[in-house]
Order: sequence, then structure tokens, then C-alpha cells
Amino acid sequence: MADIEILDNGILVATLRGELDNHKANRIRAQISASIFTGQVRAVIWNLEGLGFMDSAGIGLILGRMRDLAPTGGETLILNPSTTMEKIFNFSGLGPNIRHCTVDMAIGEIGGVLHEQ
Amino acid sequence: MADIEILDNGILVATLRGELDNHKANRIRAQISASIFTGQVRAVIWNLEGLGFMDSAGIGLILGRMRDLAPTGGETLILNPSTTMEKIFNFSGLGPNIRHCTVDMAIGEIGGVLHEQ
Amino acid sequence: MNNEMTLSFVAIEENEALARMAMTCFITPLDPTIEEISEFKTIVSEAVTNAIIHGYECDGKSIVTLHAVIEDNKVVMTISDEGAGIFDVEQAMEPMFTTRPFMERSGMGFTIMESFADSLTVDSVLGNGTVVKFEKTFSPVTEASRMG
Amino acid sequence: MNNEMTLSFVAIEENEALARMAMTCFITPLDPTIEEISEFKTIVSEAVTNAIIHGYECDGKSIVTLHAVIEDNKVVMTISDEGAGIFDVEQAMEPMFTTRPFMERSGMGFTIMESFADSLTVDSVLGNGTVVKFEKTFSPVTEASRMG
Ligand SMILES: Nc1ncnc2c1ncn2[C@@H]1O[C@H](COP(=O)(O)OP(=O)(O)O)[C@@H](O)[C@H]1O
Ligand SMILES: Nc1ncnc2c1ncn2[C@@H]1O[C@H](COP(=O)(O)OP(=O)(O)O)[C@@H](O)[C@H]1O
Repeated sequence: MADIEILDNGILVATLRGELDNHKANRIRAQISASIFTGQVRAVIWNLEGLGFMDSAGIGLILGRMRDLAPTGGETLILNPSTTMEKIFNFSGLGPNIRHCTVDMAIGEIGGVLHEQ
Repeated sequence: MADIEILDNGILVATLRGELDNHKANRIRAQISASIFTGQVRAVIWNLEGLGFMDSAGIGLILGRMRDLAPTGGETLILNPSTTMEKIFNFSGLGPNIRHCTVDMAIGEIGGVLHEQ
Repeated sequence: MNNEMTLSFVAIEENEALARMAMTCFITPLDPTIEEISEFKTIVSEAVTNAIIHGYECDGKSIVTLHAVIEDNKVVMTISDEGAGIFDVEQAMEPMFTTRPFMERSGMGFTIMESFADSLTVDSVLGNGTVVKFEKTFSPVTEASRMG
Repeated sequence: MNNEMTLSFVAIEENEALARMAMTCFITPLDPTIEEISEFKTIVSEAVTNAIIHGYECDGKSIVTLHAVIEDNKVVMTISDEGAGIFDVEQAMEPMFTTRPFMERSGMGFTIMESFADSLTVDSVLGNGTVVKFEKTFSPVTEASRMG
């Protein structure tokens, strides 16, 4: 239900599928938190293109990982949510993190931002 | 849910999709009976390859159309049912009408049988 | 995993699909094979259809009730109506027996249910309704069969 | 088309998916748009999750009940539990308010439900349980929009 890949440059790409509810969020959290706490992760890209459903448990999951990354100032991007998911993200203040683009373009953006620093 | 095609040689090919239960059978019956009563139909091929589910309503539907065809001695073939559907056909005495083959091969078989007569 | 659910709905044919879908979803965590799922769905479909059309003549207001319990890898289920009831259960369960040939019912419903369930009982009182109860155990998918 | 159903199940997280699936299937005959379906599913998912985790703390035995009526192209639905109840409903409905931050609940459940429903009411008595009731009307798909 979640494919998790950590790229050489410290970007974690989580590709979600199926339905992300409270039950699934609890499982994915365990999967991802372990990776983040290895300390190698400096940014997370959530690719929701193949995700069929998400409720507020998705918000909790993403905000939780943003908190994990906060100490190192890591960035979070949310790719290709459905119209309904986009509304949910907007209610929750995550609108600015949404992109409609490919994973490669998102990686480029994060790389670019870090270059400028 | 049912694509119905009558070939020049009087063979009706019914391609079923989705779920064939009592509710759907009642609708398909109306569709097919009209064609059969035009009198041009001399055989029916039921292609179940794309059918996801069938219960005993399917038996009622197929046996009913066999009765419609009985006056003209028309033949009935049932193509590519799932394992569970095949069991249901066997319970109901329709095992001998089952073929695992393409529609073209079934048309060939019906054409052949008629030639021999 | 243990679980329990009840689903009830008014007697209209559209709800045959609802019943199958909900029950399939309920047993999915047991990891059944495709064939086990479709046999299970068929039993549910036959019993629910009977309750709707024979029990209630699709009256659109009387209630069909499904109850299911999962104990480990076994499902125990009842499908109940408070409708017409069956005059002679033994006769009703014979292959090809139907009281509605004009509706193109094949009379194979009970035969199919009995074949696909591990055990099945029918309790019916004329004028009071019918309860069909069945059990089906799903073969645990072993690591070996998962890989093979 | 008019229709009516009730679904109840024990409080385990696995049943969140069951509730969504059954309710989606129930409204399918209304021919809703993809967005209407997913908004409806989201409301159901939020309310059912709350009943399971806040109402019953996933106790695996208490019962969550969903009731739904279709009148023409409108669904009226209640999601009920007889669990913990809510101390202050007004406060609970504020965006970001949650009593379970440690479970990474976002506190956005009620905000989302209110936004996606045409109307929503919450009745709750501390120690006695909670009833969430909402209505949602599905836009009839016109011939023109079907073709376009
Ligand atoms: N729930 C029910 N209520 C009343 N009668 C029933 C019910 N279920 C079955 N029956 C009776 O038993 C007969 C046989 O049922 P079944 O084997 O399922 O075949 P079919 O539904 O095709 O008639 C039915 O024709 C009907 O008379
Ligand atoms: N069915 C319920 N039973 C008891 N408390 C509830 C119930 N539903 C909601 N609540 C309370 O209302 C709060 C806000 O709910 P909600 O907006 O859905 O956010 P969340 O579920 O993320 O906490 C919950 O944290 C909980 O304290």
C-alpha cells in the first residue's frame, strides 16, 4: 500500500496506493517513521497519483512526518492528489505543498531549493 | 452489461459483463428475447469471458432462451465461464454446452454442425 | 481475526448487489482464494434473492437481514426474512423445484447453496418467514502456496 | 428510486473500509459523479472512524450503526455509537481540535464532514454515545452532461 524509496540525495519518495484511512495510516506510519529516524532523510515527496481514497487520517500522517522532519528543516511535497483530496489539504493548510507534476520534477524542485540555500 | 450481435448466418452472440444476478437477468432477458422473436436467430453463443459473477439467475436466463429456440432446434453454446460458474452449469445439466474457446471457434462449430445435417 | 456485522435493507432487487459487495468486503481480510470468494458470493446472492422475490415479492418495504460472524477463518452467516415462508422445505430444496417458473427461476438456488457451503440449514414457517444459515471455512493461504 | 439500509458492526479498524464500500455501493444507483462519491465516502469514513476510535477505543465488541435512506436523489444518513460521547460538541467541531494528538489525529474530521455534507448535526451525551446525521443530494446526471 506504500512503496517507500530513499534516494541517494536524501529524498524519501512515498508512493501510496489503495485507500488511506485511519487503519492504513497506522501501518504506513510505522513503515516511514523508521526510515526518517535513520536520519538520512532531508525531504519527503508523497506521490498520491495512484491513491484511490484519503480521509483526515492522511492529514495526520503527513503533518506527523513534517514534524519528524522539522528539526532538520526538511521539505514536504504532495503530488497529484484528487480534487476531493486537494480540498481536504486546503482545509488543513497544506495547499502550498501541493504540486501537479511528476516525481522527477518534484525532486528537481527540492534539489533546486537546496542549491539556492 | 450485455452486448448483443446477430451475425448474418443467424447466430446471436451475447457478450456478458459485470454481474449477472436476478436483477440483471430480468433486463438482459428483455433485450435478447426481442431479437430471438424476430425469428432470424438459429443459435445463441453466450460469451462469459468478461462476466465477473453469475448465480442461478444465469441458469434461468440461458434455459429460457433455449426454450425460445427449441421450436427451430437452435443450438446454444456457453463460452469461457469461470470455475465457479462451470460448477453451477454442471449442477444444472448445462455442462455439455460449455466450451473453452474463442467466439470464432464456436461460430465455426455451429456452422459445421448445421452443414452435416 | 474475529469480526461481526449485520446488514439489513428493504426488499428491492437493487439490493442483491449491495449484499454481495458488503459481504465480500467483510470476508476479504480472511484472504480467501478467488474461487472461495465467488462461491461465498453465490450463496449470499441466492439466499438474498430468494428473500426479496419469494419472501417479500419485491415489496420495497419489508426488511431482509444478513448477519455474519468471523471466527478465525470460518464465517457463520444467516439470511433472514419475515415474509411468505416455505410450505415444504424438503421439497423446496430439491434440484429444479421452483414455485416461479414463469419468472424463469431455475429452482437451483438451494442446490447451489448446499454445494458451496460447508453446511446449510433452512428454517421456515409458512406466513412467518425464512432463515437460511450456513458456514464456510476459508483455507488459510500458507506461505508455500503464496509463493508457489 | 427509494431505498433504505442499516449496517452495524463491532468496533475494529478493519470495518472502516467495509462501511465505505457498503455505503458507496448503496448510493451507486443514484449515478453520482466521482467527486460526489468521494466526498460522500469521506464523510462516512470520518464519522465511522470517530465512532470506532473515540467512541469505543477499538474495543472489538461494541456496535457502530449506520442507517441510510435514499429519497429520490438525496441520501439521509446517521452514524451512531453508544460509546464515550463528546464533552463539548461545539469545541469538538472546531478545526484542529482533537483529544488524541498522540494518535496523530488531525482534528479535521468534523470540519471535513461539514464541508462535504449539505447539512450535518451532531448529538452527543457524555457516557451515552454520539449520533452524527447528515444529508447529501447528488446532482442528477442530465442527458446533456452525459454526452458532453
Ligand atoms: N426466502 C424464501 N421465502 C419463501 N419461499 C422461498 C424462500 N426461499 C426459497 N423459497 C421457495 O423455495 C423454492 C426453491 O428455491 P430455490 O432452490 O432457490 O429456487 P428458485 O429461487 O430458483 O425458485 C422457491 O421457488 C420458493 O418457492
Ligand atoms: N463518536 C465520537 N465519540 C466520542 N468522541 C468523539 C466522537 N467523534 C468525535 N469525537 C471527539 O471530537 C474530537 C474531534 O473530532 P474530529 O474533528 O473528527 O477530529 P479527530 O478525529 O481527528 O480527533 C475528537 O478528538 C474526539 O474527542
